Amino acid sequence: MSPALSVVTGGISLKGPVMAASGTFGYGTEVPLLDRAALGGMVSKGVTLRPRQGAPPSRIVETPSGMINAIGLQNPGVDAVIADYAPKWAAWDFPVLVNVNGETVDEYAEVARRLDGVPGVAGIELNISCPNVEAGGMWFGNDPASAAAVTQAVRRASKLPLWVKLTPNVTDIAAIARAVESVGADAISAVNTFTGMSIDLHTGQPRLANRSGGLSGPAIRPAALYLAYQAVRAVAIPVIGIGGISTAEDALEFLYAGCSAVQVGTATFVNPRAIANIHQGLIAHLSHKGVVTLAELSRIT
Amino acid sequence: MSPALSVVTGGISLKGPVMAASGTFGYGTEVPLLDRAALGGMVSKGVTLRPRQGAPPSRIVETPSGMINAIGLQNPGVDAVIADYAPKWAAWDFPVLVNVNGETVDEYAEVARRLDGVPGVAGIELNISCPNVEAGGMWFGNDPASAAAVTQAVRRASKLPLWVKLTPNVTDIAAIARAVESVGADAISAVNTFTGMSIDLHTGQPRLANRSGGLSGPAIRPAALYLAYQAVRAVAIPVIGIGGISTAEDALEFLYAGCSAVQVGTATFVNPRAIANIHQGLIAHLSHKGVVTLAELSRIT
Amino acid sequence: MHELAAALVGRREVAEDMWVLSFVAGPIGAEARPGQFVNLGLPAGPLLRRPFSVYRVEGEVVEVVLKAVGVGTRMLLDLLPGQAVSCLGPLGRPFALSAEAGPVALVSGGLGVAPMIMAAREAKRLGLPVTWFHGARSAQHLSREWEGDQVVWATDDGSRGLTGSILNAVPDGLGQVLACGPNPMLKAVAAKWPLAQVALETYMGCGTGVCLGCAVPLVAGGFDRACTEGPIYRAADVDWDRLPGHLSYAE
Amino acid sequence: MHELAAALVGRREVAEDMWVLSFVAGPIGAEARPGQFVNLGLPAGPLLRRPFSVYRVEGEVVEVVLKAVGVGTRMLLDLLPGQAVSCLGPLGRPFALSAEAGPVALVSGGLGVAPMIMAAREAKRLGLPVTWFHGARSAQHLSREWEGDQVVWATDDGSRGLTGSILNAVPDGLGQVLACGPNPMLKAVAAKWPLAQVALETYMGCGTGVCLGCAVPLVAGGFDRACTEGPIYRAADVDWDRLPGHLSYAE
Ligand SMILES: Cc1cc2nc3c(=O)[nH]c(=O)nc-3n(C[C@H](O)[C@H](O)[C@H](O)COP(=O)(O)OP(=O)(O)OC[C@H]3O[C@@H](n4cnc5c(N)ncnc54)[C@H](O)[C@@H]3O)c2cc1C
Ligand SMILES: Cc1cc2nc3c(=O)[nH]c(=O)nc-3n(C[C@H](O)[C@H](O)[C@H](O)COP(=O)(O)OP(=O)(O)OC[C@H]3O[C@@H](n4cnc5c(N)ncnc54)[C@H](O)[C@@H]3O)c2cc1C
Ligand SMILES: Cc1cc2nc3c(=O)[nH]c(=O)nc-3n(C[C@H](O)[C@H](O)[C@H](O)COP(=O)(O)O)c2cc1C
Ligand SMILES: Cc1cc2nc3c(=O)[nH]c(=O)nc-3n(C[C@H](O)[C@H](O)[C@H](O)COP(=O)(O)O)c2cc1C
Ligand code: FES
Ligand code: FES
Repeated sequence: MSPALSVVTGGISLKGPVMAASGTFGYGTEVPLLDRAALGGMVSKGVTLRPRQGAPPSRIVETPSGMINAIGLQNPGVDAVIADYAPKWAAWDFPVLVNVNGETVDEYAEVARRLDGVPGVAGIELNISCPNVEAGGMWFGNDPASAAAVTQAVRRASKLPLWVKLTPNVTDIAAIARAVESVGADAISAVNTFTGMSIDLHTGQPRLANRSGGLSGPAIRPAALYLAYQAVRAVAIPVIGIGGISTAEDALEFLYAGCSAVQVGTATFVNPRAIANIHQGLIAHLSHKGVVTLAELSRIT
Repeated sequence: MSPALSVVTGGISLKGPVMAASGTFGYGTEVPLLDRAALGGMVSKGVTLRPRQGAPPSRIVETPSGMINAIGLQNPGVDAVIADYAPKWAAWDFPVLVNVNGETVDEYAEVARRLDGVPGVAGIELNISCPNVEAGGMWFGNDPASAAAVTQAVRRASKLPLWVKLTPNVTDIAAIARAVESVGADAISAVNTFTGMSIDLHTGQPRLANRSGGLSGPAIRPAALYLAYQAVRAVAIPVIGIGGISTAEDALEFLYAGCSAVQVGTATFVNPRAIANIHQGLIAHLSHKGVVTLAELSRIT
Repeated sequence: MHELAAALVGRREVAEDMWVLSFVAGPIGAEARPGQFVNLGLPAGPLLRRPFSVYRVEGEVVEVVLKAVGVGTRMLLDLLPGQAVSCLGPLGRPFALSAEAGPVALVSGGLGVAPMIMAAREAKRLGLPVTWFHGARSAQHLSREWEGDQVVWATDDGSRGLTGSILNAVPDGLGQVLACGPNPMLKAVAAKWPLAQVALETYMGCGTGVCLGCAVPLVAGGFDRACTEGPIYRAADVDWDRLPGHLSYAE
Repeated sequence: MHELAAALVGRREVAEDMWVLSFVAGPIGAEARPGQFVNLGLPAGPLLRRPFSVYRVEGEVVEVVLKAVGVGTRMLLDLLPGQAVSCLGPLGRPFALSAEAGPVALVSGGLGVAPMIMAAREAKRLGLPVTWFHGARSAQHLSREWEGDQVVWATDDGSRGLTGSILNAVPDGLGQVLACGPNPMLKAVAAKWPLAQVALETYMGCGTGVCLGCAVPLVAGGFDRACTEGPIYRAADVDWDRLPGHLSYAE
């Protein structure tokens, strides 16, 4: 019997455990080379209440086994996303979560409210790695109280499955995970990018117009895996592992650490077929281990 | 006129801005291929009050553009270090700082007390990325109060120049930097390793006997640079940049970010001559820019 | 769009340090239009792919032209015959040439020759007269290869052809101006010929439209994607002052 | 100790998938003693160097023997003649052979042949009789190359030589036993011949003694460094139960 990889997690029926990460798959209308049968689900590019032009260039810089991005949440706004993309998503056979962003608790809640009940929107992934303009620009995700506040507001604004995506740039990710769990998050996505910087020696200035940005890619995998594992140990809700996953072996590290599914980001830029390759590799690994579902995989003790 | 790279920083006269980082250069008695004229100074392997055998193997694992280590502070104890190595250091023409570790505030202070006045010991680098056994194993470096407490105790126990080495695994490195500055740190070393993990799919268990360890090498450079820069902006005392530096260009990013000197760790494993190559590259860069001291280099604004 | 392992089958120097590499990539060559690019991935190279204009297509062979400017281009030039790269393409929107819009001027600075052979062939196919205006620092940096009816050279130091910017060599009144070169040169093109089609350079993450890393600032406001809406733009549409100039064509 | 760019000049298969690579590294070869190793750095390869026993030295040429077990070994086997690696060595402490200690048994499992040619030559130089005992899974995995007075083979499947563990083929009463192979085999060696000298494998960071990454647990307590105090140990000195067995010699 060939392995069955579909998984129900955080209130969402994923076709498989390998999802496309936010900001690395657009709205799912590109990446033509990927065999979509392999896609467990996807998370949209980050969406805000109003359209945003995003940051000026340069927006990305390559680093050893990684890249830093500062896209600045370029997006057409939640209403345009609902009008232009959700109808397409409704026809697809894998679930689409919308990555929700905001500058205030109310803005987050309003985006969630508008997404509620929209056909094609399977759930919300709350990106709390955003500056809280009402709290001097500190990120929502930087402390348990503000993380819980925004999670709770969104929870109340929408009945959609709610995943909360944690930032790795914190002292105690377990505390944040518990805080968002306690106010009703259905799952945790761990993790977002590490803040990084790069300086151009010709200009003597940061390479990114935004000065700093988010480090992603294989470089961060060991640190992301550790943090995802901390989240797994801290909460009872499922944890979706994210960070530097490029191969089936990488994905398996997160699954062995107790994650219920994984998201793949930067690897798609390197190889548009990465997600399908990872999916195939997982099937091969399960067959090799002689198990037919992910749940049978042993976990680290 | 050829560039003069010597620099007085944090109470120590460095022969040049490129130092060897703690734990990557032993006690300075190995690394035969390195041209020591290039060495600005060195920091010893981490030292504790009593001898420590260190962690069982496996202690290291390679990762994309990086490595994770869990050496477990193997060292012969401060008295043996004073007896066996300090006399050698006293004869060398570059300064040696001792990397001081402990499980309690008192232990840190006692190590510092014993080092005080020992010929050959130019200063202390306080490693606060250690679990505080009196506080449930939370790291000293994880919050401003405990970081300040241990710094203050060491400051009182010794008149040696005191550098405090910060962990990157925190939400607000600026707050920790300010806290240790306020109790008398002479300089800040930024940063130590990022916590990371790797899982062996054959055994289904973490590869490191210690389960998790510290991620170093080029992979962490962009994140380390960002954090070093945050420290530079937060304090008036000098900041020593550390993290993934392998080339003169890498070192220059930290210097442009306002660091006064840099430390090189993992790169020495890859290339025993790395420090000399970086030193030469800095000289070439200064000549190219037409400046003769580091202080004349412009800083990012 | 295809992704395939493309083996190196040839290499030739067309100006000092400027090389044409030939790869076997039939399906990509068959679809490639002038101004489109391929994104090359090196098996043991840097993480991200590197974008290169399609320089020429001969049967199964797709060519790119490059100089060593960094780790990726150095590794490409170190490839030995038979070794393969991952070739993704063709990507981006091509030049739009019209049989009705009159004579064509191809304007290239340095490595800006990259998309012009394809453009010259397309223009000739449409029956258009083609003059190629090519500038470089000095004689040895001028590419030896050109196509079209005639070529006009200029060098900064006057060591061959006209002296000074190649832009001064382009007469007014040409129907269709296509330009490629360092972004500052393209900015000057925009000032002289607002309707020119320019091939731009930006950093790229994916090359396929999903990362939004290749933002091109538009005069109309906002940004679009060099890899998808570009890399060919109407010169007047680009907000040149907000486009970084420190990329590789700039020497 | 030297660090130099060593060009590949030859490659031969000595058993199925087991290759000897020949590099030009004169100064390292001149100093290398049996049991010592070199740490090879690949220019565009993984971050850390990879340790390999010195297999044979012929004039300026230093040889290593390996199988593809991961990214580094795969890249080494993909090297083309003329391409260079960074070669650091010789490193570690060699086998200690004594002209007075009697006949020598070389005991190797699979890739454990790696340090044995050097050891055989040294033993013969000292005028000692040398028997090489070599085991592998099956006939095609036995190395074709051996030195010394005679060789005894064993295979797990009996397809050549004796059947079963090579350890059973080694008679009692041999003066000096030198062994190399998977750590579990070496543990068995330790049980039979506590005074045997074994060549160990651990992960290594630096190879030069500064990282403490290559910890070998000692019966006497504590750890020392495989790269500096090792990789050769008296079998009885190693605390085998605390030494990870999941390294590459283990298939
Ligand atoms: C659509 C497009 C078409 C291109 N066509 C060609 C071509 O035909 N021939 C050619 O030689 N070059 C072309 N380039 C530029 C080429 O992609 C870069 O020179 C190459 O990516 C540099 O890689 P590297 O690893 O050698 O340099 P790096 O080590 O990455 O950097 C070296 C220098 O190159 C610049 N650079 C790095 N990455 C990029 C990038 N993605 N885009 C632009 N500049 C970059 C940096 O500013 C730096 O100055 C094109 C770029 C684009 C976007
Ligand atoms: C002193 C010493 C001498 C050695 N001599 C030889 C030799 O002569 N011939 C030979 O084929 N191999 C030898 N090895 C082992 C060789 O170093 C590893 O096989 C090699 O590093 C694997 O690199 P990789 O990139 O191909 O594998 P990786 O992708 O890094 O890993 C693949 C497998 O190799 C193992 N491995 C990885 N790194 C090491 C390491 N540093 N040490 C041990 N195992 C590792 C892993 O457990 C894994 O199973 C020696 C090791 C040591 C310490
Ligand atoms: C170009 C880019 C854009 C991203 N945009 C978003 C975003 O809008 N919202 C979000 O939550 N995460 C965003 N991310 C983070 C990714 O979803 C993912 O968490 C991160 O890149 C780590 O995974 P990776 O190493 O597989 O890329 C973005 C990442 C990249 C590289
Ligand atoms: C094997 C190893 C051992 C280390 N031991 C110590 C230590 O004892 N004390 C300390 O403060 N830092 C220690 N470090 C951290 C380094 O000094 C340095 O901060 C870190 O490795 C980042 O720099 P790099 O990327 O240049 O290696 C160690 C690092 C490595 C790789
Ligand atoms: S390069 Fe990724 S969107 Fe253009
Ligand atoms: S490998 Fe670094 S001390 Fe042995």
